[in-house]
Amino acid sequence: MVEQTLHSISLYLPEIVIVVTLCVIIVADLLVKGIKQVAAWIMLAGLFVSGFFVMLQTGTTDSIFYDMAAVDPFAVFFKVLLILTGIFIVLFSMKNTELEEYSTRIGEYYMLFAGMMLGMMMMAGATNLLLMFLALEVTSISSYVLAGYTKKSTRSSEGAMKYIIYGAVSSGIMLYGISLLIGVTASTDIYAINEALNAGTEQTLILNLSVLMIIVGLGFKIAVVPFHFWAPDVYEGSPITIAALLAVASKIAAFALLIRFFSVTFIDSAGLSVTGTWSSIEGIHWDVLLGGMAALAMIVGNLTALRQDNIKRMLAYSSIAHAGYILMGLVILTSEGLTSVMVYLFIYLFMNLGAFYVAILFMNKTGTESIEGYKGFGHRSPLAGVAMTIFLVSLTGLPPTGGFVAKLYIFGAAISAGWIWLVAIAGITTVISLFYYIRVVRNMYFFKPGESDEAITFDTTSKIILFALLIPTLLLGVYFQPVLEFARNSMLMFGF
Amino acid sequence: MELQIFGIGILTWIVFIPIVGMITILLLPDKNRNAIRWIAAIATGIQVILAGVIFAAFDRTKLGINDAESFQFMEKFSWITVEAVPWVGRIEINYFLGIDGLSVLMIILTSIIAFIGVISSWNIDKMVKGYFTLYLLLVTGMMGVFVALDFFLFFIFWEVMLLPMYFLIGLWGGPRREYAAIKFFLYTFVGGILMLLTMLALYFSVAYTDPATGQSVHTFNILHMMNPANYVDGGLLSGVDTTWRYVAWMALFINFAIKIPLFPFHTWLPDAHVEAPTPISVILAGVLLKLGTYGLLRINFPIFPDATVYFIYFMAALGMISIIYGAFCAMAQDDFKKLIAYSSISHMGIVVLGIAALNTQGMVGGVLQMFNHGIITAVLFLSVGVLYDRTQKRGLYDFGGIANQMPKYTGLAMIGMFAALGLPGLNGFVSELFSFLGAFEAYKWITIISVTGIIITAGYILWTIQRVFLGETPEKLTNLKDLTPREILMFVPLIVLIILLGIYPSPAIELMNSSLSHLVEFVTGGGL
Amino acid sequence: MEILMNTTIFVPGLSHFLVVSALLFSLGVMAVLSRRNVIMVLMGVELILNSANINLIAFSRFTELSLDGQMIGLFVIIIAAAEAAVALAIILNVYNRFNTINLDEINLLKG
Amino acid sequence: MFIELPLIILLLPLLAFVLMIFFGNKLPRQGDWLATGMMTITLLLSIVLLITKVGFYSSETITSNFDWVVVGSKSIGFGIMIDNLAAIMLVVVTLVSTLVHLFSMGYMKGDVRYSRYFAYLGLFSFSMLGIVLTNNILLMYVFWELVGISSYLLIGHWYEKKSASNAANKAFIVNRVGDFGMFIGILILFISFSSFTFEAIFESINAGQLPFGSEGWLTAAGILIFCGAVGKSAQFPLHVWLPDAMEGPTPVSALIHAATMVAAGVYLVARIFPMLTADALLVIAYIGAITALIAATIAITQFDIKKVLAYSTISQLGYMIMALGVGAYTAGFMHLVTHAAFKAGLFLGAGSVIFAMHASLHKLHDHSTDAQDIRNMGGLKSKMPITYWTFLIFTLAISGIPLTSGFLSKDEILAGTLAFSTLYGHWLLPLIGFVVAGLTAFYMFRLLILTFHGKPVSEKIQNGVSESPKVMTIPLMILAALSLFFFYSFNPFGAASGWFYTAVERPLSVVPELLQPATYALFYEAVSSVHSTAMILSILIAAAGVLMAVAVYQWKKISADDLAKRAGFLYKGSVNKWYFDEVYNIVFVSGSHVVMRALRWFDETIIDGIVNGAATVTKVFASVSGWIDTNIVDGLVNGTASTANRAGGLLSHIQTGKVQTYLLFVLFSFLVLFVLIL
Amino acid sequence: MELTTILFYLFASVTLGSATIMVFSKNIVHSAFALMFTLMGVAALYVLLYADFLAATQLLVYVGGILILILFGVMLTSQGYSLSFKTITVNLLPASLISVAVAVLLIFAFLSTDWTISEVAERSDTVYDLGMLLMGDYILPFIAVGVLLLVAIIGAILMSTRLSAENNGAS
Repeated sequence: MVEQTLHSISLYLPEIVIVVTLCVIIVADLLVKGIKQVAAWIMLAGLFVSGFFVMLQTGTTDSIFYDMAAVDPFAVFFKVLLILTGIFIVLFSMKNTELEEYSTRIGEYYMLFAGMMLGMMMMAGATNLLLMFLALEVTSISSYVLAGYTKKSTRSSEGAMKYIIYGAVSSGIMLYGISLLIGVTASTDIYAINEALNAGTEQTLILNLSVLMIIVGLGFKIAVVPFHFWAPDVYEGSPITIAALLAVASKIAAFALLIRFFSVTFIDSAGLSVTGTWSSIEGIHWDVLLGGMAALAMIVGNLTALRQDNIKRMLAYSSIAHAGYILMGLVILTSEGLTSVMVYLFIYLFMNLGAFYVAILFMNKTGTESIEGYKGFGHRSPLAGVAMTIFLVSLTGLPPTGGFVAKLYIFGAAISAGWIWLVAIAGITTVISLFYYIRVVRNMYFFKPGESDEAITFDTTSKIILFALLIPTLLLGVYFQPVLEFARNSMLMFGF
Repeated sequence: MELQIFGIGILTWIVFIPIVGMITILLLPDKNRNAIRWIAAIATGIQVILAGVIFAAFDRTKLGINDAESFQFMEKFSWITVEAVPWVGRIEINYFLGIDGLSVLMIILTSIIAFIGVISSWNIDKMVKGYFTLYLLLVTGMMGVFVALDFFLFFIFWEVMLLPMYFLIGLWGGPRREYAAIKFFLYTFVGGILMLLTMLALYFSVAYTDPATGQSVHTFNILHMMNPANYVDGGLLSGVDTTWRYVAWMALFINFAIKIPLFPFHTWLPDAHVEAPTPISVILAGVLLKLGTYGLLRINFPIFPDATVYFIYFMAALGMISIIYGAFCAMAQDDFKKLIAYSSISHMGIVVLGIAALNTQGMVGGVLQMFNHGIITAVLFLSVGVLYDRTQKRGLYDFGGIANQMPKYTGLAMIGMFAALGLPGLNGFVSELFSFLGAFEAYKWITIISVTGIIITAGYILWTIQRVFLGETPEKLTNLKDLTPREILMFVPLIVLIILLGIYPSPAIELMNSSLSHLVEFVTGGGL
Repeated sequence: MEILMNTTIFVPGLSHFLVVSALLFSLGVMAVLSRRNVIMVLMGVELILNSANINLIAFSRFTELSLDGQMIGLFVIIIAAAEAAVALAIILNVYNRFNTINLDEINLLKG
Repeated sequence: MFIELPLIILLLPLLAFVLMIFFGNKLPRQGDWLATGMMTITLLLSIVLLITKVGFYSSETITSNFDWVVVGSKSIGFGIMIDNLAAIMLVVVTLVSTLVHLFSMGYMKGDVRYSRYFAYLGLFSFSMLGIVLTNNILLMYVFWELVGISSYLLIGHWYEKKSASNAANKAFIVNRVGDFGMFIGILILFISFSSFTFEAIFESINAGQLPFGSEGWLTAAGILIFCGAVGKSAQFPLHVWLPDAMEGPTPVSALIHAATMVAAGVYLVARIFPMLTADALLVIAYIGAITALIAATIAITQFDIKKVLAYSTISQLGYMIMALGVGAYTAGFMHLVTHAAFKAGLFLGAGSVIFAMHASLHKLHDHSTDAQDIRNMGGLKSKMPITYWTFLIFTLAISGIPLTSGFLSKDEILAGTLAFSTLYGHWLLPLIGFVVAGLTAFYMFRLLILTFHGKPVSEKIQNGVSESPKVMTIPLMILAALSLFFFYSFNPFGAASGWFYTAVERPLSVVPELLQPATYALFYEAVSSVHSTAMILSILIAAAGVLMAVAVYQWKKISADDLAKRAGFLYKGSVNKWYFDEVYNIVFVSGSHVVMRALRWFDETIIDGIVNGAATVTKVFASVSGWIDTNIVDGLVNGTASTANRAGGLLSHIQTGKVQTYLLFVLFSFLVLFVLIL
Repeated sequence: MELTTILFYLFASVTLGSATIMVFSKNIVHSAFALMFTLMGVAALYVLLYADFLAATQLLVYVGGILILILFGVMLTSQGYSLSFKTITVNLLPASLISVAVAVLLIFAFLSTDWTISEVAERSDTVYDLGMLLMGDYILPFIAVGVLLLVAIIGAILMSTRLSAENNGAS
């Protein structure tokens, strides 16, 4: 028993590093007063170390802590994405005027950030319903507070409150669903549940009910229609760095959980075929359900985004729409689909963070969050303008940017699985999305800056960060083989 | 035959030279305007030279179209290869370039127009650096489409053109530039999505067996898509004359029809043309529209011969409507640029009619018309540009008596106009002749109705000439300067081509004759 | 009465507990949806969590789930506590900004 | 020799054109000597060619061909064909052209675009020579269009005048209508026979191949190609451009009317004659007859000296076409040649008069009097003797008075029509022929008398008038000489015995026998039998016409006004050219305006409107309520995607900002989804 | 008739009854006290389900902790004394419709489900077993929940304390 625990600990080092980082930040926050941004640097170091341990786990496939969690390439893939996002967000946060006001409390910011990272990384690996729920709650509770971090701002406070109410209810419903699932199958481990279901449970009514309730909780996390309502309000209210974190990391983690949960639990083990198509357990229509929600998300997300003027809000709706695109890859029930989800998320990380980062930069310099306020920015700051254009173009899905490859793979997988109607909706909504993305570009370039408007310049660090996001976004558009292979190999854990 | 410079194939050079120029420009300071212009001119100039080399070295007898062996200057490198895993075969995307008789003329056209475009951009003063950066990116996109043989690559080049065009119209255009730019963007983007979806459907329906490993490999290779044997059983687009194949054909057709632009997908064109700055109008009409018909010939026809034959009457009818409709609309315009824009619709209708004939004459006529129309509209837009530069006006009623004031200009512009009117001895006639010849063999009445278009064309062209060049010179126009040497330089190569190809089109026709004959056989033979 | 009580249908089994939980759940939902006061909403959430817990513990009593159910119940209680603490802190903060905790009056963010 | 020489003949005018365009302004005297000189060389070479050809190789047809392009497996060749027809035509064209060049040196002196004018003359000659020399209907079409464009340039030479550029446009567009038919005809021929050369086409037809396997299509092809001739030769119903073409300089009119443009149509019919079926020929004959009659009736009442001549040209062209239609091939062609000489002369003579009138009016500073109106002339005989006498000769020739060339050819035509009617009926054709002969004599003498005889209308003007310079009168004298009979036949009353008739023989028809017109032998027999009748009739009628004119205008025995009144609507119709222009204006010009405006509206409103969705509606609404941003892309977003946007608006209404409402939606959708998946 | 049956119905009605009072009471203080009874009823139900340790935890954590927290919240956020204790309802009709629908749906689902019952023997002491599980199978969640609490404490402190620079508002 102890050996098992010790062995598990050796495979859980990335998470443990994060916990240690959390503790170090607490200590440092108490003791070290002179050094600016000490918490940030510790956090950064922690993330790097954690990332290092994640890399060490490449190729490992093991089940740890008495089947509570899995260490497998799939988890590693998502942990890599999460840590990357984490690093970027820390970098974003270090120079953010919004957070400067709270510099005395910045330690807490990173403590909560570490907590959230821990929760998300646990989500990526959890194979037990309890741990899944717990990880979700760790993530959520941290993010509730982070969303309200700029507590002097009414909007931030309101956002946090809405977030926690909405989140608490959603997770309550989800918990209820989980309890039903556990009751029907009498086990908490998802593999065991799958076995039990395959053994012939006829309780489709109660199972569908529990699936639906779980979807309410997970749908809340990935912000997919009709469970998305919180997202725009919370994104708008939150500090922009946290909005970015919620739009990217939180979504990535939730997708990891969602994919693992559904594609392990509700898969008909007899329906698995070598060609990589599967089928869900008879009578439980989670795939259709999620398909419908994906379609709704694409439509609602893109349409509503048309009307937004706040950049954060616009990006919130855009991320709702993107959740729809990503979900497509899961519902078509093929391994190809899952690979494409992973590719999508990988690329989504860079382009969405990029868009947020430019927004952060502009906000730092001019204080505007309004898209109408972006007029002339392209002329005032050519580099950031071009970068923003590329990120938005990538979000639209035009080559030769990463976003195109992402869409290509998702669309391709859906077409090959025969989900033409879903792809058709995706295609149409992509066109719609052009409008609101290009509107930002238009505002940046098609207006002359005013007489008094000076050029916006950035320091070298900002430029480096910008390039660190820009280059992958562009590069992935023309050479995506490594990502594809990475994603594919990470899929192998499913054994298809 | 392999033509290489420094170990890199000539096609790669011709496609990416503008990118080299673009990067150089990006590294220069903003203020160095002349250096920027010269770099752009040199980059496109090198392209012209390379196009000349290609023209000289091109083997006129090779067939191309569906036969990988007979493509020329081929370059094929594995670009993205993901090894097979149990659930899915190898993914293969190739960097696959090559030209045949269908594309070679388009390459020459693109290089010439791009070069002339740079010359005519010389007097653009607003954001010079940005302008030429985008311009060169656009040129790469256009050139790339014409040489790509991998659908993925084709698509990338295709879409790469979108954004530069959007900015070029939107930032350097006329008063309603934003509207025009977004309209252009939207239309082509819709088409692009349709093409993307079709491309993916094709990708998953086509797999060839790798001779080395015996694996079944899905591929974006356009040539593999033309072989019915490569379609997997149960693929969405497998089989012949299936509904999905028709749908796919239609999707692609709409995409290309938007670019051509064919009635009723044309309304972006007048706006885009009117608002775009002169060099961009030149590029737009000169090259971009040809991408549509080129796409039809390169992709729709050989990949879906069954659907092509099924829809061919429809296509011919649309061609006819475009000819007549475009011509009438052109007649009704009082904006010089809009008039030319509509005339483009009319003339591109002739291309569509020609290729819809599905016989060699029609096909040759159509492709030659693509080339000729490119040259002719370039001249026309340059003509408008010259006047616009001097007067800031484009309305036909704003002019008159220019002939007295600017004789050189009038002479050159009138040659372009007469070529547009289809005057024998100038190149427009030859291609129209062959297009109609081919079309008449296939569709008597459609062709007869279409030919009435040339009467209308004569009407609006002569009317325009009368409005603009003839008559008394009004007071306000009496101090117009005739062409500068730079302007003459941009006209002369085009005018020379207009006359040369009008008198002796053989050099151009020779290039494509065998390829197009083969294409016709291939399509009418149901892809066998 | 006695006879009635001895009828098996009235002997508390799994279903009886589940029905109780279902009712509790919907009462929680009712509170969440209809009460303006955010603290009331929070109480509703507690009801929902409790109902889920009843389920879990009932399953642990009546099915093979055994102690696992209780274990999860234990964790849920802890999570509920943590959530409540954070929620109340946030609510206090909101109260400081808005001087109200009526949910329908707090809607700066919308559209 | 038969390859190089024609090529040189063909290319010299082109060379002149190119040189004049690029260097004309820089040469001394603006290069008129260069253009004229080169044209003269061309003329000399043509004469050499004619003599050699007709003299030594009379029966041969010399062709040479080279591949122009290869399309698919079909090769399309271009080439030169010299037969007697071409050789004679070469001389006619070059001769008239040379004389016009010469005349222009005087007439156009001091013009703003003097050198440009000569350049265009060169281009015009080149194009016409191309038509003459080609062996190939496609190449003929090419030159055909070039003729069109050069005539466009020349008619619009004084383009500052709106009427001139209008006339140029009209000429070109009306011709295009004819060419449209010709183009379709060419398409039919090529599709059927895979060749453009006359020889190959005729051979194929002779071998029994028919277009699309139908005889009707062969007739159709013939008539369609004839459409080209209808346009160029100003036949009914496309004759309307020609009178307007008088807006060009008068020498140009001479060139167009005599040798180049209008002759091309007749030449074309002569060229394709072998493939014309009897039906096609009948159509052609009637078209010619109608044209001749209409034009002649209009000419009677016109007062503009050039207009009268213009209508007379149309009328004479109708004659030629009618001749070809009835099968009087040689006569028709001969009339073309003889007409070329005297009509060129008439125009140049008119030019001389106008030139003199202009000079006189200029001296008087009179800018309101029309220098071309014959009512302002009269009595110029004494002032301009050379002009008068030559003009008289031309008038006699066109009226068909014996001893002139016109008599020879016209007589044969009338005989031909008469013969045709004896063979097939169709009495209308000879009837029209004779009536027109009489009318021609009448209106030509009317013109002569009003211009040169009688009392001058204004002494002042008459005093200012003087004879034109030599460079103008010499061409007149040459042409006058050429209008006499002995150049064509030594028998003043029978052309058939002359060299011309032996040189130019009617070619054998290649169409299937059932469709053929009467064979040459049969036709010739008929002609011989009616020849004397025709001759006597024609002389009588011409004399009657002349007498009538003299009676009315010289002796004033009959009042012209009375006649006009008595003719009533006929007079009115004639003066107004039978309202052709008006009707065409309403039907075609206004018609196409309506169509184009409608289409433009359709394009901008419907098609674009569909795309822009309710954009228009939204915009109207916006301007009313004034709250929508007028910004364009916003307009577009509100417009193109208006539906999308409205949906977005609805959706963002759902986003109320109240978290409980959100939860309500969540639970509601939870229930809905549950119901859906059950 | 067994005692457990009677006790079940007793506790169930206490739980649901006080829950109903909690939901519909106009006075938030009443609601809070009703919630206390509900939670106690639930604890009693736990006992009936052989979960004595959990029942104890329920009483300790919920009644002793959460409820007190809520009461604090109520006190801190009410301006006047009795006035704002009145809380009004929103969305009453849709909310009640949905709640009823949910209840019907759940009950229908529960009753129509054929549960596989495997009755476990009455447990005298679950504490030891739970303790073993916590240190064994559930060690990871155990640690994780510790972090969760840490984070929650940090968050709660952060949210509820005054910023040094902050002058307005009360805490």
